[in-house]
Amino acid sequence: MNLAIFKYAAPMTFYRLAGRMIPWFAWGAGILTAIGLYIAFFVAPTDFQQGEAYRVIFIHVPAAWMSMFIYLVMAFWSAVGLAWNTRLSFMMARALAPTGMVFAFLSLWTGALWGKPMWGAWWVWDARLTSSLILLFLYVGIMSLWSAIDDPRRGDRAGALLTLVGAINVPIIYFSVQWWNTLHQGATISMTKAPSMAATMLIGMLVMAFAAWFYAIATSLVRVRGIILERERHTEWAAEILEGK
Amino acid sequence: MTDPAALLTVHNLACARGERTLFTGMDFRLRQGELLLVRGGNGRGKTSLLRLLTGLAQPLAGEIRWRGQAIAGSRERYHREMAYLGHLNGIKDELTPVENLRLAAELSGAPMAEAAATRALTEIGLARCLDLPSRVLSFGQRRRVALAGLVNAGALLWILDEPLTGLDVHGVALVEGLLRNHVDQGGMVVMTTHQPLALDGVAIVPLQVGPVLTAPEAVAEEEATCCAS
Amino acid sequence: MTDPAALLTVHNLACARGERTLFTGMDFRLRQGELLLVRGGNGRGKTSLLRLLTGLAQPLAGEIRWRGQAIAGSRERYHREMAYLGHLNGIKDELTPVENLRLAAELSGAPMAEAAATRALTEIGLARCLDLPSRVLSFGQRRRVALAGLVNAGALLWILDEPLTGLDVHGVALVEGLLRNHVDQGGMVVMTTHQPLALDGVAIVPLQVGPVLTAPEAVAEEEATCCAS
Amino acid sequence: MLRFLTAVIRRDLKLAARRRGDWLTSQFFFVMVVSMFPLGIGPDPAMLAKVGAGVVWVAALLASLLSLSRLFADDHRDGSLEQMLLSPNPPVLLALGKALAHWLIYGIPLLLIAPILGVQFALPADAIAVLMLSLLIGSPVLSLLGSVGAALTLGLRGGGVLLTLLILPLYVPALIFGAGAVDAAVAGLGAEANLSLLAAFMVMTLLVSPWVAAAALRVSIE
Amino acid sequence: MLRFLTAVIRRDLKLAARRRGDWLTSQFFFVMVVSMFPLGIGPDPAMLAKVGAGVVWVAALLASLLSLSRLFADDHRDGSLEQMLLSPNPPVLLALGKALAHWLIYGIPLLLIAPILGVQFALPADAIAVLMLSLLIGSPVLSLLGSVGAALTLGLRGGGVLLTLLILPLYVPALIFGAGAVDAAVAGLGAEANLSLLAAFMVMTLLVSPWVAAAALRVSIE
Ligand code: HEM
Ligand SMILES: Nc1ncnc2c1ncn2[C@@H]1O[C@H](COP(=O)(O)OP(=O)(O)OP(=O)(O)O)[C@@H](O)[C@H]1O
Ligand SMILES: Nc1ncnc2c1ncn2[C@@H]1O[C@H](COP(=O)(O)OP(=O)(O)OP(=O)(O)O)[C@@H](O)[C@H]1O
Ligand SMILES: [Mg+2]
Ligand SMILES: [Mg+2]
Repeated sequence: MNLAIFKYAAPMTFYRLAGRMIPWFAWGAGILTAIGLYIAFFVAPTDFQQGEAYRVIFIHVPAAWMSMFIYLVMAFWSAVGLAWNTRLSFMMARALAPTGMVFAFLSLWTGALWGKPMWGAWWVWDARLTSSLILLFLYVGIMSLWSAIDDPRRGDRAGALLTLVGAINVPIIYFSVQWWNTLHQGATISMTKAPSMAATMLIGMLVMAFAAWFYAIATSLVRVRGIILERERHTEWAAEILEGK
Repeated sequence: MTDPAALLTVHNLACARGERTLFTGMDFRLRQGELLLVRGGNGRGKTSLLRLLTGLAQPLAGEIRWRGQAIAGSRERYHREMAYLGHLNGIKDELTPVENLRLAAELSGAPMAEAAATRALTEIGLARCLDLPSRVLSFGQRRRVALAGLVNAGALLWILDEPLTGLDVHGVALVEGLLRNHVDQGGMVVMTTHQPLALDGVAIVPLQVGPVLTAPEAVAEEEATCCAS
Repeated sequence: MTDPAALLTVHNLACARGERTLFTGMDFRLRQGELLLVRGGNGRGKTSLLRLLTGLAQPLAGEIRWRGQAIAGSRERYHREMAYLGHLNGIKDELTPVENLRLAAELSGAPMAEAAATRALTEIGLARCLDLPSRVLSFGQRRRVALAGLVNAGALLWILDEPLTGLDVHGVALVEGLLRNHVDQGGMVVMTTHQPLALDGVAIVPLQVGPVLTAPEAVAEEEATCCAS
Repeated sequence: MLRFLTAVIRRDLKLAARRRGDWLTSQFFFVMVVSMFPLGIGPDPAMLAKVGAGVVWVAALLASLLSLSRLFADDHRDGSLEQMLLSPNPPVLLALGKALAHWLIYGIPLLLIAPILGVQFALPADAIAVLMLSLLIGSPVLSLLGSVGAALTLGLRGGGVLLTLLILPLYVPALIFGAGAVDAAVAGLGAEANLSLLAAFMVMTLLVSPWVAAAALRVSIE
Repeated sequence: MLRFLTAVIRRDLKLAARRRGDWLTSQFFFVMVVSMFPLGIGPDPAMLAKVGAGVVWVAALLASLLSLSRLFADDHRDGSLEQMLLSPNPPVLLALGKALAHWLIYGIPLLLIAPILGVQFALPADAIAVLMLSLLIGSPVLSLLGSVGAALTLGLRGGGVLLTLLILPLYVPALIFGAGAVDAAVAGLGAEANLSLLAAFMVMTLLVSPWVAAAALRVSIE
């Protein structure tokens, strides 16, 4: 009985909590992005080998990191949801997926932009690129599965199972450069040649990574609020909010 | 809850389909030799309730216990004592009735000789259709094949969702006989039907899902519920 | 055959499904203001007959004439005056009832304003479901959407295959009213149903397909037919 | 007449808009089949450029086949196909309308996605242009011929696979001329010959297939 | 336990024997997709030999996907899946049995047909042997992973395409190792590395996917 009350109450309290957190993360994301981009374009010096093109790295690497990290978080929430049947964790997974997909797309796209000057081709079929592409496919597949299933509870669990099965792809992406002999990654070596530059680079990249973090948190909180409202629209508190709008 | 003879006990059950809550706080218990007759208008949740009872679907809240144990935790044991006949017959179009019956028996772990299958089907009035692929059987005949499977499973608890659909007058009488027999021998039945049922002498436990449907004056009421979430 | 008021005449009609001949030598004619009630047990060929009458299926032998012309040769003209409601509702799950109704109207060449569609649906008792996707409607409500489309088509001849399935008592009364109205205004109906029908005052032409079903004594007879041919 | 045609097309566009998930999935299938090939045949760009056109075309065939298997099936299952056949309009227009709607919904996006896939296969820019052109001329063939197959296999068990079996051989000319045009462009030869053969084939199917599909529909619906 | 597993497999084999048409169609699809490629990419034997393994593997993926979309769907539609889930046996065995039956019915024939197709692509004899071996090790993966996808998409509209979308990415390792083994053989290198990776992948899916498929079945059947 207690547990039931807890289950019903959790979305409501979380809804309120999320509402309070969103502005902070949104502003944080904006400010960090501004700083990061400033460092990227004005502070970081031109790379002597790659020219200006390397500045893509400030978007590329954080986006690539986030695309994998968000997937892992989704897998975590899916596992929790399947194990303890907590509705909120499924909602979290659903809220995260679109952001993850955007980052996956961004990493592919910026990588492709970078690849043209670096490798002379937009795209090559090496292990990291391929596995990143598969990550995008997985995001799309999971989201299509959700959208194809009308029943939210069924959709939650089906999506969670697929998320877990696909999770094996993340380590493959991450270690692909070590396991296979690939084109990707050669770049870092040229950058470490000038230590001072590596420092600004690193700072810029970290700032951008935090910006991506904040952005991901903010967007998924917004989305999870929407999902909670939709799921709970028959409860009193949600109906009140919906009417208030 | 402390009635030891009640093999099937349901406590505070709630069911949701999609975003819609069909019923909440349902309680009942069923003893051996009793038949639970679930009543209610279209779309009120009868089928959904039966599927919860089979364990195929998960309730929103509440518990279903068989011999004192939650069925979610003891599926295999429960399924050994329970048989379900839903809207679908669960027979394969490509196979003949005999093959269908033997297949079902084999999958449930108690293989059946061809002669036994023939006998069971003959008893249920399918003597002349034994060797036709089920595809060409009529709706009522297919229903009878499924009923033969049900009887053959020898389960203690039968869960039947509108077993009379598609049956003609003879078929209905036959099913009524089967039900009476089963309950007389200490079996248990949970069933639903929209048709009248002649089961005199059987201990019937009624259960209403949704409001009781009465005379057609209250069209307004009916409309008001039609899209209630 | 020379009755000039008989708009629909059927002569020596025979129907086969697969390798089985369902009926042969069927003859009837239907005037304005008459309702042809097709009766018969399951699988006797009622649905098959109605589909022949719509022109969707081709007869094994015989002729169906509308206003004296074989319907095979004047499909488009016939279809302008005929509306059919089969076992399937022909509505799209994705669209709301209003959209469904307007779509059907548009396809039949007589576009319909939104207000008119809303009115038609309200009259048939769907006032509160206008904006839901039809997917979430209950079986009876979906049937009502199809009936609204039928009424709206304004055809002279209605061909209805078990229009009462899935309808509750209120729904049945509504359909009976529709039928009575239609026939009173000189319309024609060909229909089948297994349920009793209260149509006093309507000129009913009965038509039996297959043997008449009587009391449940003759189980042997029934079995004998079950797998005939 | 024309009003019926446009009504049919508008109807299908509206339905497609409602089930956007299905639609996106189909586009994605195309992308995925194409992306699968380099994994199978290795990353060498020179070779990829050579096979690129063929792979894109074969993937387009398969993608349109998959969506075609539901061209009439959904309408058949819920009874609306029957109702449309009973409307006072020639069934040819129905068949034509459905095929054109399929082309608009599934064919056009293919040729918009194709350039991206062309890049993955390291096709030169002018070859990509020819690829798009060949898909523009060729994709109606897929929808039109496919509608014949879909009508024939309507309501049959395993219809999807059977459809493939019936229709793939008919697609062969489109495949040869379409991929041939791109290959010619890659090799620096003119693509006109292939493209005009493809166009002739397209016009022929446009004239013939609605009639066949309509007849097949009437047979299947019985 | 084991009796239930064999009962499930025997059941599916029997049903497949009854609908031999479906079964033949699926094999034919495989042959046809493969034969389509030389038409799309031109007849140069050297190039064909290079792409051959990839094409055969991709076609095997597609063919098994098509048959997989009906792995549980038929049983679901007529209610026998429900009945099997209600039998007093763990659903894992059901999922495993169905996947194994699918492999016996649709996987084994693929690898028997493959040599003929290999010849069409001018593959040398030892490469053909490797091709068969890679299909032998790899095709269970297709059936096993596919059963997960089939269970997840059970009863959904447009399930076939969705299945493809979900499962193709998961097939990628099998494709890479499988086709890679043949390519290595064509290039005269040893195929062992690829084959053992493929075998490892197969064992992994064998251990994991029945559980996931069973869980997915229970979710989908609700
Ligand atoms: C579409 C093409 C590309 C994709 C999908 C891609 C994908 C990724 C991924 C997933 C990561 C994160 C992995 C990790 O943190 O270990 C990453 C990092 C990185 N990428 Fe890319 N990449 C692409 C193109 C490129 C190109 C063209 C370059 C430059 C030559 C490049 C340079 C880098 C660098 C320097 C990192 C940081 C990794 C580190 O230092 O550990 N990438 N990329
Ligand atoms: N995904 C869903 N979203 C919203 N409502 C749903 C969903 N699935 C089912 N329902 C509703 O839940 C109810 C299910 O009822 P159920 O099938 O249990 O009815 P029933 O009492 O067996 O009716 P019948 O007498 O027609 O068999 C229906 O009203 C249906 O509209
Ligand atoms: N392909 C076929 N081969 C053999 N028999 C067939 C075939 N198709 C249909 N039939 C038979 O033809 C008959 C069709 O009957 P129809 O559907 O017209 O019955 P009905 O009178 O409408 O029955 P109901 O009351 O159940 O609606 C059935 O008995 C069916 O078994
Ligand atoms: Mg029901
Ligand atoms: Mg009928």
